Amino acid sequence: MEHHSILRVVSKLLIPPMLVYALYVQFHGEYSPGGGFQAGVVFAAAFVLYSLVHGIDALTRVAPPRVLHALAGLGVLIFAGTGVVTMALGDAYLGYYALGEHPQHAQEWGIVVVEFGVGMTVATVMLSLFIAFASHTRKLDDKDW
Amino acid sequence: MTGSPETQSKSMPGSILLGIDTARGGRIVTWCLLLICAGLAAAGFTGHLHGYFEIEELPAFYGWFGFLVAIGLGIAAKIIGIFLKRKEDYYGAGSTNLEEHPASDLGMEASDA
Amino acid sequence: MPEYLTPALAYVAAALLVPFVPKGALRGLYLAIVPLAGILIFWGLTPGTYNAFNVMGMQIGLMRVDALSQLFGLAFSVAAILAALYAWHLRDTIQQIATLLYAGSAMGAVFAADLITLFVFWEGTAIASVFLIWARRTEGSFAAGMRYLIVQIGSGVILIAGIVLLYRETGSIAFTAMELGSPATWTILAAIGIKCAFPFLHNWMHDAYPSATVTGTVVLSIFTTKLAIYALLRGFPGTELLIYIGIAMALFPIVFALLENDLRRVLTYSLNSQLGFMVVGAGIGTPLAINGAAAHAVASIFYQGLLFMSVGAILFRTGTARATALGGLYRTMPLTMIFCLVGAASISALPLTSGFVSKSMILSAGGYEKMFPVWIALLAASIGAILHTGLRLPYLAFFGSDGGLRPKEAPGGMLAAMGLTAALCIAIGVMPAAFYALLPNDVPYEPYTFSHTIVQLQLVAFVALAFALAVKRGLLPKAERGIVLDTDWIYRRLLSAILGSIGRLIAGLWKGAGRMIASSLNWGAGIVYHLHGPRGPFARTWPTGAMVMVVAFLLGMTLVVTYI
Amino acid sequence: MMSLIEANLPALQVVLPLVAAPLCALLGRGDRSWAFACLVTFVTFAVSVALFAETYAGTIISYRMGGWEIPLGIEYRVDRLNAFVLLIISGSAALVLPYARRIVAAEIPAERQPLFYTAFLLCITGLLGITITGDAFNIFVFLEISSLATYALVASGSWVNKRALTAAYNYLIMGTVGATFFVIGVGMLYMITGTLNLADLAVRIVEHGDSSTLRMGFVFILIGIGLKLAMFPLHLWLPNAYAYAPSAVTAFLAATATKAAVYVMLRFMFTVFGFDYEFQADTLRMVVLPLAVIAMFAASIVAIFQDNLKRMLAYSSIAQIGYILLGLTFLTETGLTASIVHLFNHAVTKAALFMVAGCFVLSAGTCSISKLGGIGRDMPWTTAAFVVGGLSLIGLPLTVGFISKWYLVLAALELGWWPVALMIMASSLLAIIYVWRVIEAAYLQPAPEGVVRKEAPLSMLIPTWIFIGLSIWFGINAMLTSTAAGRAASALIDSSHILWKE
Repeated sequence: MEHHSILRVVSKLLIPPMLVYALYVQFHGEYSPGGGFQAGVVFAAAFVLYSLVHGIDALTRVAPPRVLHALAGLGVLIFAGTGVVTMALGDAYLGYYALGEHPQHAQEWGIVVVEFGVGMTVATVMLSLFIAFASHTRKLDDKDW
Repeated sequence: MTGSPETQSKSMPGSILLGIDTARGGRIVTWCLLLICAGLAAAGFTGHLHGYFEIEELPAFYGWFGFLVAIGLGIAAKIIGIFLKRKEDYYGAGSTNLEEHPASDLGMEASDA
Repeated sequence: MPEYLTPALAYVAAALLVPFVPKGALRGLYLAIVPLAGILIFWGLTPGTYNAFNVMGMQIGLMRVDALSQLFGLAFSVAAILAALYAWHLRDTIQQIATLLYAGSAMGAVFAADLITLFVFWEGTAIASVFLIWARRTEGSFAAGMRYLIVQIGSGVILIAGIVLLYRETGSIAFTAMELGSPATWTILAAIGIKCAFPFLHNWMHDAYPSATVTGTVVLSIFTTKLAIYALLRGFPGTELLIYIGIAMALFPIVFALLENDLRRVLTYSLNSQLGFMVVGAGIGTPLAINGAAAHAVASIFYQGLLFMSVGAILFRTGTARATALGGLYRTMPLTMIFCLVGAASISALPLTSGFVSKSMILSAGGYEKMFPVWIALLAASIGAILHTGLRLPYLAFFGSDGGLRPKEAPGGMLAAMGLTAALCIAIGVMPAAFYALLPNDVPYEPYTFSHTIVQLQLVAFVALAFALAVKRGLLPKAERGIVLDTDWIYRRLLSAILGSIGRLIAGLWKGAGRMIASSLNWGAGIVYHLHGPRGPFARTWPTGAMVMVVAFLLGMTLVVTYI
Repeated sequence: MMSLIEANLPALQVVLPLVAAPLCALLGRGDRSWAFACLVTFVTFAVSVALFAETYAGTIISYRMGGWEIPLGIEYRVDRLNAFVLLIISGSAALVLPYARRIVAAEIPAERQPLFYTAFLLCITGLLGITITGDAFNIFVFLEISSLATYALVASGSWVNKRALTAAYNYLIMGTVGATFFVIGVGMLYMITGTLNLADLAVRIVEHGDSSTLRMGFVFILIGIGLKLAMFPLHLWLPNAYAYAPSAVTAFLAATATKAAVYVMLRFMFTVFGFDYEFQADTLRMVVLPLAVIAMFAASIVAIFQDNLKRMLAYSSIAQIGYILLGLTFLTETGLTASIVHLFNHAVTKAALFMVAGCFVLSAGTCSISKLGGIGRDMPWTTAAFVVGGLSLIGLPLTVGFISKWYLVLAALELGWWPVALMIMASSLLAIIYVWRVIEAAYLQPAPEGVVRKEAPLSMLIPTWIFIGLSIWFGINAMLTSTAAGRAASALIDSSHILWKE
């Protein structure tokens, strides 16, 4: 890996902005184009880039598949759980008005939480898929480059 | 059969009738029947027999009609039998005509006598 | 009486419990008590329909109680008790369950107020009874049972087809008297005709009954055919056609009964002939004739059962029912002989026996209506019955040429059953008034007039004389090992020969491509197999692309259809 | 609390298994996730029962997701018809899951079992969602949820037989084509009407009148759903998917998957399209009717020649779907009643039969008919269950199969289509043959040498016999099912605008 310094440097430069951009897309979802789906994909793309440069083993060290699976489940739970919470608070399923006094704030809160769950699931599922496919290929040695 | 039928069969439960299946027994039965028939035919004339049809008015109609039809049926069956009788294995193996009754369903025991 | 409790259900429930009753005396007692419980359910009920409810817009009635159904119900129940006694020695749970289910189905059918219920129990009798044949557990009995089952189920299928047609026609499924004329009623009559062993539809009986177990044959002889008679009396009283069918039915089996060597087969033919009398009675349809048919059915349940029991006892002890192997059994089985003779006397309609008081009603009914041909034919059939069952059967079994067999007397249970049945035959003959009181129609009838008694005695005595002479002169067919062809030839030989040759044809075609003899059947079968067989296009696993092509094609076709 | 639950029953119906699915994956151990999944399906079933009871009298429950106004937001709408279907789906799930533990333990590696149960719950979620939602696009979403879960479930059969993978792949392609066609059709309807709410669609389609877009949409939805419900000849994915899926999955899918698709078909045909235009009825009668009749015969004959019991039953399912579609094409109340009652009847019968096949697989290690010789003696209860189920498949009286056929024949005769009635009866004869082949092998053929086969465990026998019991109980006392089906049918007919309706 030592002799791919250009790739390493470029990826180190790229990955943090990607993550930040993903978070931007994620948390602006409720009033501008964006949201959990897009953010999740961008977020996962950062990890994919990391894996492309440093190899699949490095990625699974950072994001072990077990953790990814758990997070994917957790994301769904956050999404579906929000609906359950609103039901418990006396509104319909995903009826956000129950979440706060002010209707607008309540809506915002609801969307943010739900989008967060969606983003989490999308990102982790993307990564899981990537790992599932990528780990089937033969390991590349440095000399093969 | 072994031994003298008379001595062997004395102890059998049905020995009262012993000998009925000999030729002599058969003759006795036939003669008895003839007597009974004659008696019944005669009894038929002691009173008026009410019937539904004129034919019944004929003397001893039931007697001779029965006799003739019985003989006729026997002969008819004999003739038809020529055409209809077949060997037991006609329908091939695996037919109940051919097989013996399974022993598990039976309680075959010989008489003690 | 609790709702939903019918004799049929009692039998079925009892049958389910049979495995839990310890084998032996306790189970024997249990099997004999069940029919008694059945009687308690329906006896004493005022006439009417019970347990009626509405299902899918149709009026179902599980319990129709009137004189006719009570009479048959009672006769079936008593016969079931006697059969249970007869089978006291039996340790075969399957047969015991089958017997209860069979009897229960027959009871259910007798009390059915609607055709759907009738159908259900109709099929029930078929399915339950076949196990009595299969219980013999031989290859032959399996095949015979299969043929029996096909015919019986077929009868049920025809029945339900008739019911559906009738429902379409009249909107009712009530089981009442019907008029022949529509396809529906013809179909229903055909279904009953099969069970009733109408000529040309009869052969299942002679094929199957003698193939059952010792006790199975006795049980079989009680229910199925009498149930069909009941259905005729209920559904088609006074249908003229039945008179002609009945006459043919009473006459033609005589020849077979005289020819047969297997005594159980002799009895099935004699049963068939007796059924003919009842069918004639149903066909005449006057109150007296209906009474006569019902009475004769009940009487015949017992005397025919008694005869089957005695032959069964012989089979049980000697291992064969072939006349050629038997003879001279009076020595060691005198009680069986006496009971058999009581049965023989009954079927010969000797005064003081049940046959006399029942058969004469049908003859009288024919006489009152001045139907001379009917009357003379039935008289001839009576003579045949005296000849083949009244005389020839006991002669071959117990007298005649000594077969050298010295079996032990029948076991206690069989003797008890035969004794009671014989007593019943005589009791009915001695006390006709009490018996007549049970009959459906209230018609005064006196069997013991001077003329009746004397002419019947004459008849029997002269036939006996004729028999004695015929035996001596060889005027009767000799009993010899072999079989007698009957209509089962059509499906056992002709049909299988045809199918066999078709099979050979197919095989030939399959092998020699050069042979161009193509039967259309083979062609069709080949196509079907080609298309649907494991490698055919219908069953193959298709490539994904081809699947999608099918979808696209169907989409296109549907679009075309839509825009037309 | 109770009132909260009661008010949110429609949402809970779907949300319960949905929330449970990821939890199931997080539990991590086979036994634990099985127990949890069982519990969830029981509660889901209870919810279905409550919904069924609430709608039985005729009330229609309308639930607004997220509180949005009806044509805009997603509506969950429960009436007699889908309450009945919900009951079938959740009931089957609640019976199949207890059955599943032993057979899944035998067929799936331990570490994969939590994921298996997760997929199972997701599949249930999808099927329930399809049935309960009143929104056309939402149907598509749930269709995809259930389908994706099903592909995974079918593929998990690959631990036993690698062919499960190709079967799942084929299913995936075909399922996707079907879903795509469906969504294209929905898109076309949206083009005309601008709404996705089913009830709203029904009204607006009438307002906008006949157009070629409408016809296109109709055909795409018909074919799309036809793929999903395995309408002949779009059934090609089904035999292998059913044959190679894990046994518990097959039992569940056979009872529910095609049934939910049939429900969508009924809903679209009657409620949405409503036969306002002649082309709709004509298409149904010229395309679906002949295909249904062919299915009844062709699939049955194929079943006769099959050696693999599961494949045989799968083909029999295709034939049975033929009956259901046939009832639909009659466009009468009796015909619809026959279809709907057969949804239930076939579900219980086929679930039981596939469960029997699963028992055979567990004990004998095979469900190839030629290798099941003499199994009737080794596994008497299991085989007896097959016999009774088989009788129901044939349509013998006192079984549910008879009730369906009775209504179907009645419906055909009502229209005077007696040839169709005859064909229904004739195809039942074919069922006798393929059922008999199994019975013959099980009872009349000798057992293979040296094979030890134990009776299936109680945990599998009891659910199987419950299904068998249901198929007998509702065969004798058909009041509940036929009344429910009849009411659903009359509601459907009322919601449609059939041209010639008097």
